[in-house]
Parts: sequence; structure tokens; C-alpha cells
Amino acid sequence: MIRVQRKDFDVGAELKSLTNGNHQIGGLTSFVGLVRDIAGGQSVSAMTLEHYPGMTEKQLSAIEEEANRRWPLDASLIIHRHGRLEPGDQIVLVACASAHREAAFEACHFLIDWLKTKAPFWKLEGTPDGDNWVDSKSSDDDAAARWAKG
Amino acid sequence: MIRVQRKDFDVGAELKSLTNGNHQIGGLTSFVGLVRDIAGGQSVSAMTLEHYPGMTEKQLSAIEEEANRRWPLDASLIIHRHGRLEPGDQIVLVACASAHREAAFEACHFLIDWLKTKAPFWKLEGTPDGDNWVDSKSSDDDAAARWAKG
Amino acid sequence: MKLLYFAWVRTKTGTGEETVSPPDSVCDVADLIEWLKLRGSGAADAFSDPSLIRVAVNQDYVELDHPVIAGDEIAFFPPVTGG
Amino acid sequence: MKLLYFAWVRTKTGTGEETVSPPDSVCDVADLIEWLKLRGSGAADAFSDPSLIRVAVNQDYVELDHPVIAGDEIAFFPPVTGG
Repeated sequence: MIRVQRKDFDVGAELKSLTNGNHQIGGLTSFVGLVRDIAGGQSVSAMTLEHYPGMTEKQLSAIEEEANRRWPLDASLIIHRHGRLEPGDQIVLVACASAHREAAFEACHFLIDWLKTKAPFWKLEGTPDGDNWVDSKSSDDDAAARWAKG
Repeated sequence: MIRVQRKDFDVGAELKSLTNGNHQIGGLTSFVGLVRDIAGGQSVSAMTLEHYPGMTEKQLSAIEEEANRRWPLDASLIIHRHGRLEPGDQIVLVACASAHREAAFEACHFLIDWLKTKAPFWKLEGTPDGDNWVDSKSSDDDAAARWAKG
Repeated sequence: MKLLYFAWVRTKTGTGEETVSPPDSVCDVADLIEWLKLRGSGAADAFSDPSLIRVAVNQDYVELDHPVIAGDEIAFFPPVTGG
Repeated sequence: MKLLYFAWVRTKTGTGEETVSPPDSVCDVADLIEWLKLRGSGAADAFSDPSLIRVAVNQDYVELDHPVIAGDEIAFFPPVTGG
């Protein structure tokens, strides 16, 4: 399941509903991304996430389908927020449940790595020097490249 | 922080208190282990976790310290239950928070892999054929061996 | 065709969305970018370094040699930074 | 010294905990296991294949050649299966 929304999410409730009643699940791995108050040595007072409505959902669904093709998952979830956020706010939740922990870990790691390079979101950071569009990181490209199929 | 307890835990509340107020945290990775209703092709009606009080806490603390030595973590948590559990019940929660997602992912994965081979817990599964002590898995040894320092 | 701009591409072009009808000589994304650069200083600035621009046609990533036709939704934006 | 047994080692020895005073000739864990096997059929069964047994002295994992002395807390158990 994927969701793109402005409002916050409740990690506990989301994880609970993901596994609830499915007793084949042995492991649930999740990742929460949070707004930091510092980036590249500069203090950050706010972050505004712009996205491409329509394409975002299409890309997130494609990423999730790919994870389900690669690993035997019982459930998966991506929630990504957009709009104005402040330090400490939750940005994204990715979760994968499987019979065994390795599949849950790898699929969750894959989802966040791919999402970082494929999902059409852009971050505008508010700093004392003004607003800056965040540059993409080569480390994110490298992380996603690990999952490329040879 | 480590806790060994009989009672259930609230994943959402635990994760929230782990990151709350620390705006240096950019990523929080967590793993929840759950009781499956099937194991090795046999149906499982209940699982009883025996442990070694004292040594359990000592080993979990040592594992957590090692993770904090290896990765720059802002917070880490291991909660492991003991006693009688049923399919769908939560067994263990491992969570790591860091400025960056790679450290959070790797440390969390390390913790659960090492815990599986180092923490003195033993599982007694209730099946239609009677109670069986669960055998250790060579795949768990292999998973832990990945983290051995060369 | 409908053009969409995001992030600093949007702030440089000065608009988030526009509808254009380029001449028949505009066959692929690269042609479209060259044509847009001739239309105004904002676009010329936004597209001054094409290596910084990512393109989606009908919400899928494409390369510069991807064909464009009437009715397409074509989006230009910087490398993504979500998650 | 205090001995602890867990999981199927406990069910085979028939006890979870006992205090013993082995002779001075028992210097290390291997000696202790041999001495215990002579004391009763439960221990002989539990320790019949030493490769299946893990040992902790004072709550740290040790090998069979680890010394044991009066006052030690020594635990015997199968490979762990937590998590």
C-alpha cells in the first residue's frame, strides 16, 4: 500500500494494521525518515516538500511492486508526506513484513534506497541564509545502484 | 537501552520516546519479531521463551554497546520478551536511530543478527505432536558471521 | 502538449505549468528543450545545464532522445531528493 | 560452584540449578562435564554430544578449556534461539 499525504502518520497504528491477523509474518522491518535541524553544517528551521501529484503515486506503486517481485512479502507500506515540515517531523514511513527477517530487512532497505532516487519529491530547506533547494546526493545514487540487477 | 520482560510492548510508543525531542535524528530503523503459526511445516499453537536471567541482560547490553561502537547512533533499543506467547504475538523489538539512514539500517540489522546467536533465549514450540525445543539455524550463524570484524 | 516544472526549474521558468504547441520540427525531448530555451530568458536559465535536468513523459522517466507528441504531459525537474 | 541448566539440557538433567563441589582434579569445563556424566544418567544423556552444548562461566560464553573454580556460576545450554 502506498499513501502520499500532507498530514502526519501514526507509526504504531500503521505497523499494527500491517501485520494484524496475519500469523505467517515472522518479521516486520520499518524505517522512519525525520526532518533534521541541521544539514550540511547549516541550521534548518523548516523543510517544504514539493512533489509531482500523479507521478509520485505511480512511481511509489512501481517501487513497491518491484519489492514484492523480488522478495516474498506478506505486506508492505510506503507513506510519504509533502508540504511544510519542521525539525523532528516525520517525512516518510517504509515497512515490509515477511515470514523471515532477511526478506523484511532487504526489501525495506531497497524501498527507501530506490524511493530516494525515483520518487519525484524535492526538498526546500529554510535556513538563516534563506531557502535552498536540497541537492541530490551521489551517496543516494550509489545506495540505489546496489540493488540494480546485473 | 535494553529491556527483558514478560509483558507486551507498544511499538509506536517505544519508537516515539526513542526519537522524541532529538532533532539530529534523520532515520529510525526498527525490527519487530513475531510468533508465526507455522514452523518447519508444522502448525504452532504456542511458543514459550526460556531465558537466563542476568546473562540475558549482560549479553544484550554488550551487543548494544558494540553497535554503538561501530555506528554513530543517537539512540538504540532492544526489548525482548520471555514466557508463553501465541501466534501473532510480538517477541522482540530492535530499533536504531541515527543522523543518516545507512547507520540506522546496518546497526539494526547487526543487532537482530547478533542477538539471534548471542542472547541466551530458547524457544519451546507447542505443536500437535507435542512440545519441541527449536533448533538453532545455521542461517542465523551465517547472518551473524557477516558482521565479524576481519 | 502540457509542460510541468518542479523545484528550482519551476522557480527559474517562473511557472509550474503551461500548454505549448511547438512546431513539427520538435520531435524529441532534446528538441523541445532547445525550442523552449529560445522562447524566454527564464527557460534559457533553467535549461542552461541539461545534465542537471530530469525529464518525465506521461509520468515515466525518459532520456533526451525520447519522442514527444501532441497530448503528452512532459515534466522537467532537478534530481529528486525525497525520502 | 553453582550449575545452571537451560532448555533441553535442563529437561535431560532433570534440574535447573544445583550446587556442586567437584574434586580438585576438575580444572576446566571439559573436566567438569566428564565428572558430571559419571554422577547420573540424566547428565550422561544431556552431555552425550558435547558439540551440542554451549557453556557460560559467570554469564560469559567460554570454550571447553576454560578454567572453573569454586564460586563460579556455570551454565550449560543448547545453542540459543532467541529473537
